[in-house]
Order: sequence, then structure tokens, then C-alpha cells
Amino acid sequence: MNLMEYQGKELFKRSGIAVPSSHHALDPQAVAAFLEGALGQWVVKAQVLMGGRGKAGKIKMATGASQGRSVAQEIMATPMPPNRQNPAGEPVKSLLVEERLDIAKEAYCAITIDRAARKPVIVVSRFGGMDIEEVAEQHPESIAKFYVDTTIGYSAFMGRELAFAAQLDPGYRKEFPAILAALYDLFFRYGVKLVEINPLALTADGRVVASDAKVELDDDALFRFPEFAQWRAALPLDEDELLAAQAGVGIRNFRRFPGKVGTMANGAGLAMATMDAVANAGGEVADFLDVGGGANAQRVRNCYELVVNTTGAKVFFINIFGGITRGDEVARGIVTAMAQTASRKIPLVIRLTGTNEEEGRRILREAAMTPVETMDEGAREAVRLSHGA
Amino acid sequence: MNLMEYQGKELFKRSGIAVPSSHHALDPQAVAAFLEGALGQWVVKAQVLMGGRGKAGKIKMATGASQGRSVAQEIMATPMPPNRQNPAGEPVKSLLVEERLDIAKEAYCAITIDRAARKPVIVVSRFGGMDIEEVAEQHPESIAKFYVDTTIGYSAFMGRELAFAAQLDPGYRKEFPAILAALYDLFFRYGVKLVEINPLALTADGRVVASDAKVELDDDALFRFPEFAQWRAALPLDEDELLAAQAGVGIRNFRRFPGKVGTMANGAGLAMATMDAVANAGGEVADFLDVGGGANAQRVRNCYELVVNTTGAKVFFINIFGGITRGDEVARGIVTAMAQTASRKIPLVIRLTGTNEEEGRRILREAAMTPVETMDEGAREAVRLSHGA
Amino acid sequence: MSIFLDKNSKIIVQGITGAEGSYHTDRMYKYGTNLVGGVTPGKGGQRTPQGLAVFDTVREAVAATGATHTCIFVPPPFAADALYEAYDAGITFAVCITEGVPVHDTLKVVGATPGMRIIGPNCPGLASPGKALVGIMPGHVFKEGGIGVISRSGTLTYEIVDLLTRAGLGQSTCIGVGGDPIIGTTFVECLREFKNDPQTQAIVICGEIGGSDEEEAAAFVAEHLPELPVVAFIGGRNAPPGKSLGHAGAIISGSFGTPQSKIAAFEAAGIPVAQRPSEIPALLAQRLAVRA
Amino acid sequence: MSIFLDKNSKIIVQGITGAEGSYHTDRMYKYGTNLVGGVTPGKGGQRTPQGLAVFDTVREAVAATGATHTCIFVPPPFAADALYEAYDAGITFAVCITEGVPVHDTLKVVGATPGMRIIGPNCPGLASPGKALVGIMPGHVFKEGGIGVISRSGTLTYEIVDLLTRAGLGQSTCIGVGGDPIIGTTFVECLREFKNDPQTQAIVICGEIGGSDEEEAAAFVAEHLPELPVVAFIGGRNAPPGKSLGHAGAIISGSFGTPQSKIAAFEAAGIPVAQRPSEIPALLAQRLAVRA
Repeated sequence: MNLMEYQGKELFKRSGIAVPSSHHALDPQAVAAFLEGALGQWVVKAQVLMGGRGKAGKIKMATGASQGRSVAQEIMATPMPPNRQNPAGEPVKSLLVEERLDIAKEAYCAITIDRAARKPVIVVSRFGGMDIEEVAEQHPESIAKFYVDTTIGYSAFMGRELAFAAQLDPGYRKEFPAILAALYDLFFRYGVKLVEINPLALTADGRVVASDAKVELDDDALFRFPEFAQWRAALPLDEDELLAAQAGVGIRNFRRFPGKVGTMANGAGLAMATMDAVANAGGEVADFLDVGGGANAQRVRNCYELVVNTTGAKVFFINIFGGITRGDEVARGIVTAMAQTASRKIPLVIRLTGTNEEEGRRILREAAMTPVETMDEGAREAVRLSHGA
Repeated sequence: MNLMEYQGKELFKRSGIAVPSSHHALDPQAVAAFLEGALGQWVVKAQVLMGGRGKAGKIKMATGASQGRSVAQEIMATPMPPNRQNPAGEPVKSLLVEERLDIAKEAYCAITIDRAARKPVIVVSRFGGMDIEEVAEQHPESIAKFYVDTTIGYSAFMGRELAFAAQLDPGYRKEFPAILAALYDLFFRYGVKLVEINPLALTADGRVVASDAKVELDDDALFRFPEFAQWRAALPLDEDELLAAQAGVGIRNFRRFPGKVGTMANGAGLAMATMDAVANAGGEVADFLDVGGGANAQRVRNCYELVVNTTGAKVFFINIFGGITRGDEVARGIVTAMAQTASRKIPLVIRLTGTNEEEGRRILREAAMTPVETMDEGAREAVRLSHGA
Repeated sequence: MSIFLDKNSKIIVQGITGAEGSYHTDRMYKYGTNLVGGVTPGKGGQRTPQGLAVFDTVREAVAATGATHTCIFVPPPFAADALYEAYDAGITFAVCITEGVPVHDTLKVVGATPGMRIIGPNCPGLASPGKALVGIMPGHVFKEGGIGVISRSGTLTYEIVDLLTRAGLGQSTCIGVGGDPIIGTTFVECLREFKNDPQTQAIVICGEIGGSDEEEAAAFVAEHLPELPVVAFIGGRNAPPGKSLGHAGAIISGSFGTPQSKIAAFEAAGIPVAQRPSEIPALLAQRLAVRA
Repeated sequence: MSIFLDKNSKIIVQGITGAEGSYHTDRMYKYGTNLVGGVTPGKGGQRTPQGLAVFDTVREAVAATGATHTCIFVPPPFAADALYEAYDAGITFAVCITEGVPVHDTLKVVGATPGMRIIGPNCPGLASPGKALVGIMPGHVFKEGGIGVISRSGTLTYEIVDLLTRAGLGQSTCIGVGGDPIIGTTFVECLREFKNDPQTQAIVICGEIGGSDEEEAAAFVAEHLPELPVVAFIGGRNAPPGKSLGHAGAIISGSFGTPQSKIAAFEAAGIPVAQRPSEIPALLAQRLAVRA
């Protein structure tokens, strides 16, 4: 679960990390009300999860209530422009009105989990305000990393070492170890997967302030923090996750694509391999779907309806490796599911293995479905049928 | 720093450990005001650091405002009776008025630091409400211990293991691991040296409640918790610590005794050995005093005045092992200190070693003080002079 | 031989009386795994339908049975506690089946339990065919032999093992290392064990998108096992970046974890990458023939 | 030989430019200790009056000098951080002079730095006479020889060493283990090292009230060093229970840490306990004579 900037900054505040004074506004009117009588220049920022707000014109300066209202209207008028990962763009549902900092320097710092090292890693660069991958290409020597031993946790020397190694401006040095301490505390306390401050600003009057906030929470740890449930409601919906949840499968278990071959398999690895098999056979999948264990009638029906009703599938390729479940039981489940569903029917190609697999295939044949013996055969058959459809 | 029961329970509350509902009252009037209109029976408890409140009649039941006032008056009328460690007893300065629990079972649990294992140790017994040392003698099999690996910290299985090993009543089992989790969190978060719940009550209606609270904070960690400073003001003064602080030596560095030989040495180990030397020579010391490093004139003067003005010393035995400091400098410091002090004069016996020690002794002799060459010789001389005095 | 697990490994089940635990205990038992007992707090003294003793704590179970291995079936909030309990009781090998363990829990456990080998979490377990099976794998697909299998997934592993078995290629030990971003035992750590196992004559690495376990495994093979026949497969070649597919760990972030990088690493190490699972047995047979 | 410290040990000072640090650096330097540099954050690039290089971090100091030992002079809130920094940079031997370190800090550091030997905190350091001195002990009282000295105090140690030296009994290594309840290196751990040191012919144990270090040392001597001449002294025999005298660790709690228990343990192990420090040299000479 990725947090919006204003949510991340709320966590920063709780953890004692300095952020600009700000107000979260739901519409232009609220921006104007907040800026009524406020002195100086302010920044109005779209609250969205997509990157590239600046380039998209979604961050604007404003002085006074009237200008505040008009830039807010401009920002909210259009959604964030689409990109490859978000082909629909992202609507702007709220704004952060923030004190404009007089910034002297911009640095970068982040904490995330390094998979290979199996440790938290703190990343610091003296270049902030731009994409860290760009910095890594252009100024690799400016990036310093520290892998934290979880049995020790964070200790101030790590911040000192990083400040020296990344050659942070001396203006940062005094406060930096304490800022990282607070950031590590936040990272650890809330089960955070990534926390990033970019830029970490050094102001003209010598303060060190988190000018932006990016926080990714671990979905698997959210049960420990019921207080974040209200924040989730403010986030843009991931429609695939919502549909998966409605169908009773895990939110990571369903993902839609533009193709015509609907797929479903038991197990994430097998479901990925099923997608690959369809591609190998020259087709394009309509979805990734892991039905999980226990492929009983109700579950199969839910998954079938999910795919038929929400994707462009012209055929549905079911790939069940019957490790523990019996082939005939799975076949009966599928037949029952198809008898019960009120959704429109598309051809089914079913690959089924396991104990009593022949009996299973007989049941399927009698129900006029297409049983196959291998994943490759099933993929070829499904692709062939999708072309015909 | 040992906390009063009401302070300990305040920490318990913050940490999520159930305590009886209660009110901290500074006088009988406040007890009456709180009990005005309150239903049921209440317990009024003297807030003192000394043990044995029950036997001393400092815990009484009360129903209603009028009875509340009268038992409060009785409790506050006299101090806690003296014992060996507190020869002056302890005045009752405040009271805790507490809901009377309907107790079904009493257990014991505590967390402290085990010196030999260099680990936190959790101690649990199914016998609560009596002194744990008594339980250790009478029911050793009822005591279960768990040594916590600090790199892991507390985990719920420890509470389960302890509950089974100590054979806690099954009524405790469900809540116990979570109570210990909160207790360990408190122990770790506040740098606690000892936290004890005795008894941990199982009520007739199945709640598990901390019926008493004993918390010892680490003086060396208090700088991290400025909020506890206000609590210190409510604690009975340790006069020796107060005097030490006023004289500018560490609060652990001064301790008074009933004898006639005043002592002072540089270093705690040497100061203890000096006390022992006086005892070996047949005398009784008036104090333990570690002057610390840098025995300059000002410090020596402060220490001299401390001993002369607050103990029954008839002679002052100064034992300086000049490790790094020069003997002549120390001697000059002592002479200056004695010239400057306005306090009454008692004979000085001074053992002095180090570079230029002969020169030092010459300076002392010229100032009519008694220089000696060894600790034993000095102790004998000081004891002799104290008898003469 | 075999790695991690053999006929004599003494194994307990944590959460043995739960729905999942009791179901898979029965399957493991029927496979012939040397189960010696199980743990469910508050049910100490009971016996399972198989006659296995149930204990209140792992400490008691270890004291009574001499167990060294554990298989954990507990809900996600309690997985870390179960692993700490096993560690503290002297268990040296723990398989954590649980899916959905918070990543910080795993991170902390992995750092604080030196000397205990953890497989998983979010894994199907492992099997040394003909000797023992620990976890939720289907016993009937296995056949004892010389192929070591390491995989990040469950059913896909069974699929591949099944293909191997049908092709007459038996297995030494098959390990599902788990689909989470942080796991107790990586491919490289398995390979290090296979290196010293005389039974293992060849290895199948079944990777997927996300992370860099495959790249590290390829480098390890190139350096330490250049002579051993190894074949790889990568699942999720057609996955889009930024979205995890089923497994929390199967995610392409920026330029990390792409199938291209993994395939390139295997090819640079001289390891053929099967386009589809069904190609694996033939590729393996070919490599084994070249060697013989 | 000697233990922990010899002529070639490469030593840095953390907090080298502070008041305490610079004063004692000069004394250590003049004693002939092999100091190779020091650390003060923000003063990297400077040099001390002795010509020692100052670095911003321990990591840099170790990289530039190959240091293995450190002596820490920093205020109590920063002591744990200094120890972690040393550990992380690969230092294997740390002496922490700082008094007043929170006991939980020490507890956590001791648990989280396996493989690094820590002396202290709240200790005077150690000396291997004629070779090196690390800490705040006065160099002139020492003389090279065969007596190992372990002590929980500072000036009392110098007193005892001075008595030994005046009696012609030189020392191999003298260690002030520290006066706190939790310390990095106990008497037993020192004895274990002395056991393998050919230079050490006899040992003086200077204990005090509180804890059970003395009892454990007595048991260790009885079991592992029954032939070695050992003499003990206990400070604070006349201390009242419940109040710590000077050292946070010198406290009698209930029946724990009493001088009676310690004296009984030493006597049971055949170790004579001196009534006063001045008796130590004679007791030692007597035991050495019996052995010879």
C-alpha cells in the first residue's frame, strides 16, 4: 500500500521528522479558505500516487486565497496523464497546500529492504529532487548505502558515516543522524517496505526539512495498524485488487491484460507459467489468475465469472495441477460451477492432472468441455479457440 | 530511582497493562472528595517506598467518603515504622484510592537484569502476594525463569512457556503472553532495572489485573526521560544523595554511617577498601566518600565540609593514591582547602602517594597535618585519634 | 544422501491440531516421514489420529523426542513467534509454510536466529524422495534419484517434478524456497549444500521474476559447480513491471528482477534456460549425456 | 606474551580530541602504546600534538591504519553508538572508559556484538606492562612480570599493582573489568585467557561486593586452574545492603552479592583471601614459593 504525500508526511510528523507546515484540502474552496489571510507564497500539490507531478503541471505556486483557488481548480481539472503502468491516468482528488521553503540544498535519503542482503538498507545521496535512478546513472559516486544489522538496529554512527560518504553539505551534518534515527524508527515501527525523502531540503535558514514523502506499507502487516484503514479509502482504487477481493481470491492473485485467452491455475508459479505458455503458443492472455488451493465448485464459479465478466476473454484455459486434490473432484467442481453460473458461456479448455485424472477427463468430455493432458497442449488449444472466436 | 506504586501503575497504564481504577490523593480531604458518591468498597494505600505496608496498617478498606477520610487520616498520622535500611522510617505523603478487586488467584511476575547471564530475566510464580524470596524458599518449584536474548527481545512463546512451567492457573493463560509483552516493552522502553507485579491478580470475573506495581528506573538512563523529573520530586529524599549532589560528587559516592572516623579516597574501590581498613584497625567509619578524580582544593574543601558538617566524624582520614596526579599538588590542594574552610577543624590523617610524594608529605607536615605512607598506617592512626577525641 | 532432510531427521509439526496442520501431518506421516510429535499450546498430552504426542511447547517436544526439524503451520501473525520458539528450543531446521508473514517479521527472525536453517516462509516445503517429505507437497509426484530441484513456487514445482519423474529422472531433494521477498534460504544456500551431496548429479532451478536470486545462483554455479549439469526455467516472462503476480516477491521494480536479466545471467553461466517446463527433462538428459 | 594486548596491537582512540581523550592519549603515547590514530567526527584530517591522524569515522581509521583495538572516551549517551561503530568497522577489542552508561545500552551492545571483546564500561582499562597501556591507568606503577591482575575497581587496582611492584612481583596483564552491573568481560573470561598465557605465573583477583563474578571466578579456578597460585581480595566488606557504594555494581541485594558468600567461595576453591591489600604480595610470594 503506497501512501499519498500528505499521509506520509503525517507519519513523518508523528515520528519527529520536520516537514513544511501544510494543510490537506479536498477542493479549491478549502484551499482558498486556508490561504485567506495567509502571508507569503505557498505551494499547491496534487495528491496522487503517480510520479511526475511537476512535469504534469500538478504542482503550482500561489499567493493569497484567490490565486490559491484558481491554481487548485487548474490542478484538479484534469487527471494525471496516463503512462505505461497507469493507462487510465489518475484523477486528482485532493491537494496539499504547503509553506514554500527557501531551499539552499537538496539531498536524498531512503530506507528499504534489500532482498539479496536480507537487511534494511539506508540510501543517501547529496543530489536530491530528481529520480534516484537518474542520480545512480549520472552521479554514482554521490550515492552511499548502509546495510543495517537488524540485531543492532539504527545507531547514530550510521548517519555520520553516510553523511561523510555521500558528501552531504556540511549544513546537514548536525541534524542528519537524528533524522535517520526517526526515519528508521518509522520504517521499523510501521512495517514499512520503502520510505523515501526526496528531496530532503536544507533551507536558507539552516533547517533540514522533508520536502516530499514517499511511504510504501507492507500489505501483510496492515492488520497491526487498524488506523491506516481510513487512509486506504483515500487512495486510488486498484480495480484488479478490488475485483479479486470480491471474487474471494487474494488481492495479488488477479491481474487483467488486453488479450483474449482467459487463464486460471492453482498456484502463482503455475499461473505465471500458464501465461507464458499462452504467449509461447502465439496468444495473448486476458488475465493472470491464481485460484489458490481447494478448487471447489464455488471457487471455480467465482473465478470463471470474474474472468468472463471483467476481461476480454473469448476462451477460458483452466490449468490445474492436482497435487493433492483428486482429478475427478476438480472436474465435478468445474461442471457444477458451469451449471450454476448465470454468466455468458465461453469455451473451456481444461488441463487436469492428479489422482483419478482419466475419470476427471471423462466427466469433462461428457459435459462438452475440452480436456487436455498437458499445459502446452492446453495453451495451443486455447489460443486456437480464441482465434476462432 | 524506585517509583511509588501510583507512578508504576501510571507506566503500566501507558503500556496497556490492566490496573484497578484508582485515584491518587494528597490528603484525607482528597480521598473523601473522590469517594463522594462512589459505590462499593475501596482500598486506601499509603504511597511509600518501604515494604511491609500491610503489616504496618498502611493499607485499609473504606466504603464512602466519611470512612475514606478517617482511614486516610489514620494512615497518614504516622510514618512507616523504621527498619534496618530505613532507620528513620518513611512519612506517608500521599495515598492511592483503588477499586477493591474480587481476587480469585494471585500470581507473581517480574522482569529484571541478570548480571551473570547478562540478559533480561523474566520471573514468574503461581504464588503471588508474598515476598518472592519467601516463595523461593517455600515453593522453589513454583518459580519459572526465562532469560531473554536481547537480539530477539520478547516473543509470545516465552509467556506461554512460563505460564506452563510455573503452572499458572489456566485462567491466566490467554492474557498472560500479552501482559508480559507489555511489561517487557515497558522494561525496555524506559530503561528499567526491575519491574515487578506482585500480585498479578486473577479476578473472580476472569480479568488479569496488576494489583501492585514496583518499578526501579536506571538513574543512568534518566536523562532520556525528562518527564520523570516531576516524579522524583514526589519520592522520599535520600539525604545522602542530596548532600552528595550539593557537594558536587556523584550521588552514589557518599554514604553516612554511625562511626567516628571520617574517610575520603579517590576511587570507589579504594574508598571501600579504606572503610575496610578502618574496620580492620578496630574503628568505625562515619562515611564512605569517593572524591573522584582531580582532588583539587575546591573539591577537597567541599568533601571535608560535607563530612565535618553532616557526620559524627572526629577525625578525617584522606586516602589518595596518586595515580596520575602529583603528590605535591594534592598536598597543596588540601592545605588550601583547610585554610579556606569556615567549618570547624578536626584532625586530618593523610595518606598520599604518587610523583613527588615526599615533597607532598613535607608540605602537609609544615601545615601541621599527619602524613602517613600506607593505607594501613593511616587507618590505625585515624582510629587512634578518633578514640582520643 | 540428500540435503537438509533424510530418513532419520526427527520432525515435529507446530500447529499440529489446526485444520492445515492436521491435514498435512497425515499426508507427511503416510509418506513415511519420521514425524515424532507436534505442538499446540493448551493441547499438551493429547495424541493425533496417527498416535503422535502433542505438546504445549516446542521445548517440551524437543526434550521428549529429540526433534531437530520443525514444520510450521500457524497463521501469519504468529509465524515469527513460532520460529523464535523453535530456535530457542534448539531446533536447527525449520520449514515455515505460512503465507502472508509481514516482511519485517521475516527480516528480524532471519537476523536473530543464526545457526537455524529456515525454509520459507510462504513455501511448500521440501522432500527428499524415498526418505522424507516436510510441508505440503504431493508425495506421489516424487521418485528417488539424482536431480536436485530448487524452486520459488509450489504447484509449478510439482509440475516440473512430475515431468522429471515421468521422464525417469528421480530427485535427490526438492526444495520450494518460498515466494516472499525475504526468505530464510536462498537458491545459493541450497546450491552450496548440493555441492557436497554425492547423490545429486544434476540440478533444476525453477526461478521467477523479481529479486536477484536467479542471478546469484547463476554466478554461484559458474564459479563453484561448472561441471554439474544445471537447467533453469523462469516463470513470469510476460509479467508487467510494478505489479506482483501472486507471490509478494514476484515483482519487477524498475530495472530489477526482469526475466531478461535472469535469462542472460543463466546463459552467461552456461546454463540452458527452458522456454517451457516440458523442455526441462530433455535439456537435462542432454546435459547428463554430454557429461557421461 | 600477555593477554588481550601487546606491543603490536594497533590502537585507536575514539573521542581523541576531547578533554579526557586527548589527556589520556598523551599518557598512553608516552607509555609507548602503539597508538595509530583516533576518531572525532568532523575533525578528520587534523593531527594530534603527538602527530596521530584524526579521522571522521572508525571505518576510515581502520581502513587507513589497520587498527584492531579501540579505547573509547565519549559521554555516556554516546557510548553504545561508539561501540557499535567500532564493531561495524571490524574492531575486535574495545575498551570503554565511560562511566554512567545506561545499563540497557550495555546489555544490548554486549548481546549484539558477538566476536568483539569489550572491556568495561566504567573501567580504567588495562595494561600489559612493558608493552602497552590502554585506558587511564598510571603507567609508572607497573613492572613487567608474571602476575595477572583482574579487578573491578580503578585506584584500588593501582594500589595493589604498586604493592606488587614494590615487592618485586611484576605483572603480565592487569585488567580493570569495570564497576557496572553489566560489563563486557568478566573475571572468568579473563581467567580463560590467562590459562593459555605462558607469561602468567600467578593471579590476583580484586573483587568487591555485588553480583557473583567472584563466586564464578572461584569455581573456574578450582576447575581449570587448580595448580596456579591465586590470591583474592574483596572490597566493601563493611558495606550495608541495598545501597551501592560508588560503583553501580557494588550493591548487596537481599542475600546476593555479600562479602561472606564471596569469601566462602574463594576459600572453598583453595584461594586465600587477603584481609587487606598490603597482605597480597606476601600471600602471593608464599604460594609461588610452595609451587616452586
